[in-house]
Amino acid sequence: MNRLETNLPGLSMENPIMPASGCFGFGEEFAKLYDLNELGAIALKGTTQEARYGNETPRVAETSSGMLNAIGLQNPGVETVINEKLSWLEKYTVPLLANISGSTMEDYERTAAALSAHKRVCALELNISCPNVKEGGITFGTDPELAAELTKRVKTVSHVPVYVKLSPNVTNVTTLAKAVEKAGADGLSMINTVTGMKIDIQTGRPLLANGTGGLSGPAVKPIAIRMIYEVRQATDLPIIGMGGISSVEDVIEFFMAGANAVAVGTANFTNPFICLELIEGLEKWATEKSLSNIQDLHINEVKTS
Amino acid sequence: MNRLETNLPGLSMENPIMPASGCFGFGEEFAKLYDLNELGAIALKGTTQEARYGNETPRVAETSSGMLNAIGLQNPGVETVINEKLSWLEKYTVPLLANISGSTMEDYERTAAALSAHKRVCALELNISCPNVKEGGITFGTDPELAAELTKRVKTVSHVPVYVKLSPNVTNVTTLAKAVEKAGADGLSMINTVTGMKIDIQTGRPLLANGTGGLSGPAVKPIAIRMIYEVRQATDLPIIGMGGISSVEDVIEFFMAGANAVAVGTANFTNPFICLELIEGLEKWATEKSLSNIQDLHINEVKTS
Amino acid sequence: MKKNNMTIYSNKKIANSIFEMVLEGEIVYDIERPGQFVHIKTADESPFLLRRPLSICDADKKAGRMTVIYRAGGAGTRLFAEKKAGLSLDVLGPLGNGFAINGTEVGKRAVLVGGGVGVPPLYGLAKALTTKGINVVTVLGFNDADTIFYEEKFKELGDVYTCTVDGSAGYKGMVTDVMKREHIDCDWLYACGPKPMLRALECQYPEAKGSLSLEERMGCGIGACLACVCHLQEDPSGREYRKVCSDGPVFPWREIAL
Amino acid sequence: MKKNNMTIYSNKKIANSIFEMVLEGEIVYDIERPGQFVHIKTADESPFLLRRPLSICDADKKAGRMTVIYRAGGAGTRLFAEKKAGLSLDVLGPLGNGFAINGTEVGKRAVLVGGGVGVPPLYGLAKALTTKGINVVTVLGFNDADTIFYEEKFKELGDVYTCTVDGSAGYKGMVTDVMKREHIDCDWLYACGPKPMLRALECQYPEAKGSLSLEERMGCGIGACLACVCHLQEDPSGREYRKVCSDGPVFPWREIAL
Ligand SMILES: Cc1cc2nc3c(=O)[nH]c(=O)nc-3n(C[C@H](O)[C@H](O)[C@H](O)COP(=O)(O)OP(=O)(O)OC[C@H]3O[C@@H](n4cnc5c(N)ncnc54)[C@H](O)[C@@H]3O)c2cc1C
Ligand SMILES: Cc1cc2nc3c(=O)[nH]c(=O)nc-3n(C[C@H](O)[C@H](O)[C@H](O)COP(=O)(O)OP(=O)(O)OC[C@H]3O[C@@H](n4cnc5c(N)ncnc54)[C@H](O)[C@@H]3O)c2cc1C
Ligand SMILES: Cc1cc2nc3c(=O)[nH]c(=O)nc-3n(C[C@H](O)[C@H](O)[C@H](O)COP(=O)(O)O)c2cc1C
Ligand SMILES: Cc1cc2nc3c(=O)[nH]c(=O)nc-3n(C[C@H](O)[C@H](O)[C@H](O)COP(=O)(O)O)c2cc1C
Ligand code: FES
Ligand code: FES
Repeated sequence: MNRLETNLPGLSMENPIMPASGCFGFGEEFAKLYDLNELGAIALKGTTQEARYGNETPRVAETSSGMLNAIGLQNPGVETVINEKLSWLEKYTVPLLANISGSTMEDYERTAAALSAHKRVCALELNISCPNVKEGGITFGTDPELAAELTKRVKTVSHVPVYVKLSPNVTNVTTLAKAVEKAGADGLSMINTVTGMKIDIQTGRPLLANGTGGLSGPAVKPIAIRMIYEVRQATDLPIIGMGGISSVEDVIEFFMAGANAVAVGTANFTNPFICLELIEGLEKWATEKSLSNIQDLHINEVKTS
Repeated sequence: MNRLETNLPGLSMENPIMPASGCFGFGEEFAKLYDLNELGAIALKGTTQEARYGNETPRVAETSSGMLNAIGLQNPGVETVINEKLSWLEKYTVPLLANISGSTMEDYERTAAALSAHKRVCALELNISCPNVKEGGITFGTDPELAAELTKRVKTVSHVPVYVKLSPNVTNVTTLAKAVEKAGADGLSMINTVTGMKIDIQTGRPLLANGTGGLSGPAVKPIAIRMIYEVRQATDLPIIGMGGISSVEDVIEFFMAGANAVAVGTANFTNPFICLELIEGLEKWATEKSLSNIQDLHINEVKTS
Repeated sequence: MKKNNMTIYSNKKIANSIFEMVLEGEIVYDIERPGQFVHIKTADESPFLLRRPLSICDADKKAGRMTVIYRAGGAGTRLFAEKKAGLSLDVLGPLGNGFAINGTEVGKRAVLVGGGVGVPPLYGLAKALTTKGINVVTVLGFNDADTIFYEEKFKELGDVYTCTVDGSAGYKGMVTDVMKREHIDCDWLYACGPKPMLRALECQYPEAKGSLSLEERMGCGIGACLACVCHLQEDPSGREYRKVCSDGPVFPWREIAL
Repeated sequence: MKKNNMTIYSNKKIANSIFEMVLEGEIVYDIERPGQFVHIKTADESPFLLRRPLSICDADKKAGRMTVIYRAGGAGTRLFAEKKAGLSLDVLGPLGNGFAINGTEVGKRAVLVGGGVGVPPLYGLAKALTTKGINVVTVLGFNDADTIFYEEKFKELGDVYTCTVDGSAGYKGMVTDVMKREHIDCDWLYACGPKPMLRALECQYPEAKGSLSLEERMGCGIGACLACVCHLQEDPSGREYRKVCSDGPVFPWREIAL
């Protein structure tokens, strides 16, 4: 019996744990540390139509139980991702979730069409919420109509299921979730980073070259749990939950809030072996609790508070 | 020379440091620990027209570098606040900022009129952002038009300057800030708590009896700094900054982001003497830097990023 | 009430997950009654902001020491368990009102009922009562044999009935079962433990004099934040209420809605 | 590259705010070159999530020990300073590529220039070079007399020129000033320190062979997060770039846009 087996649209996973987009590159570095096939899936680094350098450095700053990042979507562009990164990944069987971003709807469409045609890509993750890109990106994630239109257009061109990654920087995340659900999204990823800032009191200027950055890590976990819980009351779409996960207890909390799988970002920096440790710990916990499958955690789900 | 002297509408303060609303009651408990006149000001516990019991317990939960609270605006009602709390406070000279809340605009108006007529109340702080009240409260804080109308109506009845306390749970805090500025607000307080949740994995249910709660403490500081910085680019209104302050460096960071005074909430629970320590530390720092007045930290303010 | 860096005189495991820590410092001299508590910071640079409330178990003003007993269950108390003698802890206290024993009369009997980590404050109380010449009977409830502590210490002060939920030591069952079976009736009843235990006691001894000690999640610990309120039996509307930290943690029977 | 709990063999203050820590553990055996670094977790339960990158200053494979030197400046390194011998630290490493010295020829001279906490990796490099028979001259720049460290250690390996910004010890001024004044020219030049220092050196010795070591704020430390990228001089567009953690921290002169 595989207590951790998890099947979501496009993603047939041995376990529900994957590294989060942007915190794991395209897997090459971590492949030196462990066998990538141990993972439930991999969310790949955000990819855009053209290559991007991203923001100047400093790109990261530490905050209490969190970090700010403003990488700015640096990536080699969809062509190179396909020719170099995905072909390298062909030697693995772990399901891949390709994270895509863009400045315009056309950007997204082209990148989605190209990536989803690759045989190793099992699903797309639409990053409509990256707060570090000046044009486009952020608007899609905060306006339900734009988000819905983008989802619809990407769904039309995509060969694989589409997960929409929601931004926490909104007044009402449920409205966004419902809008993209209606537009045909196959699942949701949440949450992306919370926009924040740190000022260097030596200089009086923002510490990140970009000014603002995205807050991640345990500091944002209560926000993620709240939003997933809220959205779970409003939709049955599968949810890949993330935001501050660093322990098995956190994974369980995300499931109880309504997540069907989880992604681990920042914790990979503190401990590059964290994903493996969580998989092992979760298996042990599920065995102790005689849980036949981890998805059974949802059976007791409270649908209204 | 008083390097820390700070004058804001209604508030002539010896220093720019005050305890935040809800974290200091009406001062009675802390008066046993130190002389309240040492403080720059006191933001009083949120007061409503009628007495309220608030939510059931548990009302607080700990999170990484933060805490959730769902007190639910427990308070004895404006009449008792005036007759008992404010008369007790008559023996002190420290400026008082009366924090008010309500379910309807009329509630706010009546509470504002009554409190602002008391000779010890120097300014009002309109809590339009408390996330723990089911009706009314939250809507005012997320809808610019409602926030503006509420501000206008309270301004009409108030005998003292009015600060509007902004919620971080919005897509665009600047829109809110500008709306209440146009409606006549004399200043802004920011930020209130960020809505969050913690699930007790033993029971599978939210740990707080209320379900969600408000996140405060160092975890939210990057969010507060970002929002204050954003709002500072858009308005010259005085800003009372708060959200995770627990060190002198934090106070300086808030000033550099654009705050003109600061409030300290959660840190009073970790260290009940924190406000005094910050005042002392800030004085020392200003002396070392030969800063003639703490407000000079704004001279180098970067108006666009 | 003071905020003090208290020195750890000793810190040792006395049962499964249960530790006894002896602390030295000025706060000891301010202790007025058994049943008061201290509010302890977990660590200097720590993601845990809130202090942990722990009952004062015993105080020795001559030596300037006090004892707390805690279960290293969560993240904060596990940090306490790691601390070695000689280190110091940031302690706020003494807080709360404690057990009032002035009503008790010499020669009468007081029954003290403790459940799990509700047992510690009863030890100081038992000492105070016996010093005053009151007969003390203690009923201690634990989960299992491995988590029993201080049984011997209480025996020095009077009769002790111990029970465990799983029957692995002493009587099997709840404290109220034992008390019924052994026909323990009480002029004065003092208790500290989980709410269901307190509720059962109040139900079984509707006339008892004495008091009970409550637990509630706390913010400030000094009465300012209203995290720890509880309802009164007489006023379910909630217009009147009590704060566990500053009005309690000890309350008369039948005052608080349990 | 391993993640290892290394034992602190010693940890002592060697100058104002500057500490030397010797660590024992398996990572030592994986060290390939001077100039590699380790990524150290600050504490177990801590609000500081990010590891701290510190250069390997010296390694003794026979004893299974390595030395790091750090400035206890911020919150994380101040925690390091408090750790006593015998405790352990969670270390990831060795990381990065380090200094390549295979091009250097016996009998030639190598000039090593270090600024502040850029000095540590040069010590291992100086040892490797002298072992190979290369003449080593070291130029050390510090803020003031109180922050000087390892001057004597470098003197055992060759000539040392020390300067301080405020003139409180050695030459007054910047390393490049001293080098100009003393007509130090170099076949091979190796440097580690603040970017302005590296920029000035590159400008003053436009033909130098050798390499420089860079600092950048890091996330993962292993090349996955792109926190630590830098531009190439040849491609200001940024289409090509380098990662300080995995492509560096050591780069040839004139490769990176400083
Ligand atoms: C007045 C009073 C006296 C107490 N005396 C004792 C005692 O003598 N010995 C003992 O072992 N325990 C005692 N407790 C319970 C003790 O405070 C908690 O077990 C402890 O705070 C849990 O902290 P943690 O780090 O283990 O758990 P965590 O889960 O990390 O705690 C997270 C937060 O929840 C709070 N919390 C969790 N459980 C409780 C609880 N049961 N009661 C109150 N707050 C809680 C913590 O204080 C902290 O703020 C007392 C509680 C109160 C209110
Ligand atoms: C490859 C490399 C080698 C280094 N070698 C040494 C060495 O041998 N000795 C030494 O004293 N210092 C060295 N540094 C600098 C050292 O990493 C920082 O001084 C240290 O991380 C600061 O941590 P903190 O806790 O003192 O400061 P904090 O301000 O608490 O740090 C907050 C965050 O910023 C990062 N940070 C702050 N300053 C720097 C910096 N200058 N460079 C990189 N990250 C920084 C921290 O790593 C942390 O993530 C090196 C840096 C790099 C990149
Ligand atoms: C350095 C860094 C880079 C990231 N890059 C991306 C990205 O390219 N695309 C994306 O959708 N999310 C990106 N994220 C967001 C994460 O995938 C994740 O949603 C967020 O960090 C919350 O999870 P965590 O707290 O576990 O890190 C990035 C996060 C970090 C810290
Ligand atoms: C227990 C508690 C109660 C609060 N009650 C109120 C309130 O009544 N009115 C209000 O405007 N803000 C209230 N707040 C919000 C604080 O005033 C402050 O805006 C917030 O906690 C952020 O600051 P901090 O991180 O320093 O705590 C409360 C916060 C806490 C923690
Ligand atoms: S804990 Fe703050 S009022 Fe009791
Ligand atoms: S620190 Fe992550 S790529 Fe260099």
